[in-house]
Amino acid sequence: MSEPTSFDPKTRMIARAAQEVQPGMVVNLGIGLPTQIVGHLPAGFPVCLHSENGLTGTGLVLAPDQADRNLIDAGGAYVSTLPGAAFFDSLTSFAMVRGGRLDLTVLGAFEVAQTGDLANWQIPGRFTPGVGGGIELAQKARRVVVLSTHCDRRGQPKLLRACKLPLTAERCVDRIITDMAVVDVTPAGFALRELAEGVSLEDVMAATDAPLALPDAPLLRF
Amino acid sequence: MSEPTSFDPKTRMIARAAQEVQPGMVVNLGIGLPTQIVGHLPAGFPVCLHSENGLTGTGLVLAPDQADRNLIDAGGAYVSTLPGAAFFDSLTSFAMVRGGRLDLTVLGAFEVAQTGDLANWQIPGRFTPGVGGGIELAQKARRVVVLSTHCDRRGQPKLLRACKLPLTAERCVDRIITDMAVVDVTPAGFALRELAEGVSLEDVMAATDAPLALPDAPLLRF
Amino acid sequence: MSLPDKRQGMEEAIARIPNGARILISGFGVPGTPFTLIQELLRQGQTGLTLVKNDANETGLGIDHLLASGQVERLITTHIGLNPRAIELMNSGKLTVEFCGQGMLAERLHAGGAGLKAFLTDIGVGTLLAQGKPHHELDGQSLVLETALRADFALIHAAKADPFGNLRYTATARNFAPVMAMAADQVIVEAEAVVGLGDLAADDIHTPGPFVDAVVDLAALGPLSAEYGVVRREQHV
Amino acid sequence: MSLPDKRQGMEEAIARIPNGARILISGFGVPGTPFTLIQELLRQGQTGLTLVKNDANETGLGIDHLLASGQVERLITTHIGLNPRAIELMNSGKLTVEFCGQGMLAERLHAGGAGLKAFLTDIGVGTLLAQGKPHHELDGQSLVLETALRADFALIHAAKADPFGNLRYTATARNFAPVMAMAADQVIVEAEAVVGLGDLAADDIHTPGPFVDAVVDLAALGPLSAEYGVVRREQHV
Repeated sequence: MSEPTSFDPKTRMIARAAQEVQPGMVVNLGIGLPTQIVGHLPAGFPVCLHSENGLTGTGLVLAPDQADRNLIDAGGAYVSTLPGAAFFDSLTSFAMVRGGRLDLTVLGAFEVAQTGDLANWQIPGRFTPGVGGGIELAQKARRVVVLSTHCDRRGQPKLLRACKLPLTAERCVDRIITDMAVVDVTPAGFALRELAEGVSLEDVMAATDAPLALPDAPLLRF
Repeated sequence: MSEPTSFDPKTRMIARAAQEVQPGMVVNLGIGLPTQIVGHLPAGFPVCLHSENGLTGTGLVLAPDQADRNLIDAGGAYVSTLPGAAFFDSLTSFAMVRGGRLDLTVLGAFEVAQTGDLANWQIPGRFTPGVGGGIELAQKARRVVVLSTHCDRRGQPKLLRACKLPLTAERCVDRIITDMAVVDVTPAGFALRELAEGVSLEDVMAATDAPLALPDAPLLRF
Repeated sequence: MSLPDKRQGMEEAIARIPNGARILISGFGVPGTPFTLIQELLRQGQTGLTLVKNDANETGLGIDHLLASGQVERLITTHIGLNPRAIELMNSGKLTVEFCGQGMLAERLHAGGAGLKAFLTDIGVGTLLAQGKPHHELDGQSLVLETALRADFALIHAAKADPFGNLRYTATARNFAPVMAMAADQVIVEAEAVVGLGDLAADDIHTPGPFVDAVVDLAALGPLSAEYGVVRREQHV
Repeated sequence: MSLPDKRQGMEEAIARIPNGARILISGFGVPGTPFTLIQELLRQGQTGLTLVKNDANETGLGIDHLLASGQVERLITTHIGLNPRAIELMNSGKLTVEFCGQGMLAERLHAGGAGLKAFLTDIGVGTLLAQGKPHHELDGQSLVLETALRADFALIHAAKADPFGNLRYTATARNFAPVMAMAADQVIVEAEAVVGLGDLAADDIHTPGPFVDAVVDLAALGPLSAEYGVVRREQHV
């Protein structure tokens, strides 16, 4: 793993998430923080980014004056494409997801349960934008990594024993990367793998509303 | 209806079947006699022929020395294409059929029942080539016309009270055009509409193994 | 033989839509939304509509006009997060919104277009989206039955069309257009350019002509409106 | 970022197929049949295979070689009328043949490729083909449950490929290739030409690269064999 290039917690968590992307993978990056992973991949890194609106070989986000009005990613940003990019329809796009061709998705979350349940689409009565393609990405990507702040804006833990919000998908999350820690979902529940620089074990445990198994080996830092 | 241009019974029945093709239609012509309908359409006639192997705008049959090795119709014949032809995959091709975009299909038959049941794929223990796309064409084209000799090679009637062979589809045939007659399938059974030149009413009734309702008006000849 | 000509005036094409119709509308965000056909539907004022569209566009864009004018009774969609009016209409009970997973919407339209009746999937099992839907057991697994979705009309934006209705889309403007163009009784297309028969290579057609009923030539109506978000006229087609 | 390179030698690609594998094979008659990959499978001699192919080709062509060699245990197909050997093997009980309607085969593969489990259709109701299949009632109609079809491998013929596995097919050689390339765990493609990344326009790709695992360059193996029925080298691509 490469050294973090910044001590800004947000940049650090994104850089850490970028290390989840392995050579040769097909990867879907959710709207928000996950999209920013692109900026942390080495030049020429062999990977195929999938945008569920119908694009593989997604490149970088473009300013409007460089953009093609017909070429956006699933978050609505104007993007460039790599040589070898392909355009296709929504039917094909989600067949790719559900058929097992998506090696990894990195998604945001409102809540993650220790069972791997994910809630990231609906806060009843307050914010109901719809589920988009999130269910299928969460349920069918071969590996699901959540990239999110450890707590919400009001300081409430997002890593819980059980989700309170409506689920996006059951038992789907493999790993959670936050501004504080890297946590895996195991059959026995949450397992702490790594701590962010400057964060103590006590900090993470206090910010997590579920048991957190500790590794036998010394905790890695990122 | 145009005058028959030949007294050859086979040519006459094909020419009669060509009159079923209306301007603007999307039409699938089955292997064998139905394919020969193309030769009886007026020049420039506005119609779209569909080949279920993945082609609309099918043109004429070509000799091998004029052919493109990648361009065949569903019967395996090399064909030309009209300006505006499109190639597509088998999924799209049958979506077109089942989704209701096929206005007419003309098919061959082993047997047709007075209920409109069609058997044209399997003679058990003797000839089992498989059903191909026949079921879907028979069941889902908006109009199904059978083009076939009135009797089989051993002189046995093909128009029956009930099919003896395994069915391709139930209650699907709208009209039968043979070397002897044009017969419609109505809720009350077979209804004779037209007689071929030189064929008597008695001939047709003797060659049909089911009741044949006669029209009130004089019988048309073709 | 020659392929039939389906070019038609926009007013006439849209006038076929009655009150209460169910209409599929292509597009994912701006790309692929048939803004001009939507404006004509706004002008003609058909009411009680059910729309099926990936998203509700944004305020002041696309189907938001039809929400604002009160022409829409029901919306089947995957996401309306960028349209506060849609959220407000839903929350106040003035608009019925049925949410569908994005790929599930595509598959329901495919099933409708392909003349299938329903399909069984594990997508959504155990979530709110599967609640109230019939479940079937298959090989010991509980699956959701998703029903086919068809409509009376589809309004489709294409980059190029020929007179027979063969279509090409550009880049990510393709999205739901191919499945929607297969899943409606009457398919009305607006094309940025109408080319001659044979000008589209047969290998390169995204939607074959038999699926299309009417081709409206946008170029004949003047320059594209600002709604199309003309940031750069790069040609993919 | 750059897109991964999937070019591979034919021997190595086919050697991944074990005895007893289920294999999808593209093609409708001659067009689209991967004759060269089939010849390599014949040479390597894997046995107990289940093949899924629209038809059984003709005597002395394509998968007929694998029937003659006894490598095939089971064939899922729509039509074998042009292959007397296939009919004879079936009638003598040496080959299990499962017949499927042609569009039903395409939809079963689509369901498999799209991660769905099954679908409900009225196709075949009341005929022999629906006998023994589960039926479900929906809206008062009795429907057949057709199950998704996937395989371990797919052998696909393409006109052009790039190193990432983006594919283009020519004319009616497309047929089952797109659905089959989506419905197997490992997809092996033979391409008449392998072009550079970016040489295929992104709007004009028939099968996107993520579905493909291995690209075999036919041009590197010499001229196309006579099996491809080279009557005229017209270029559609």
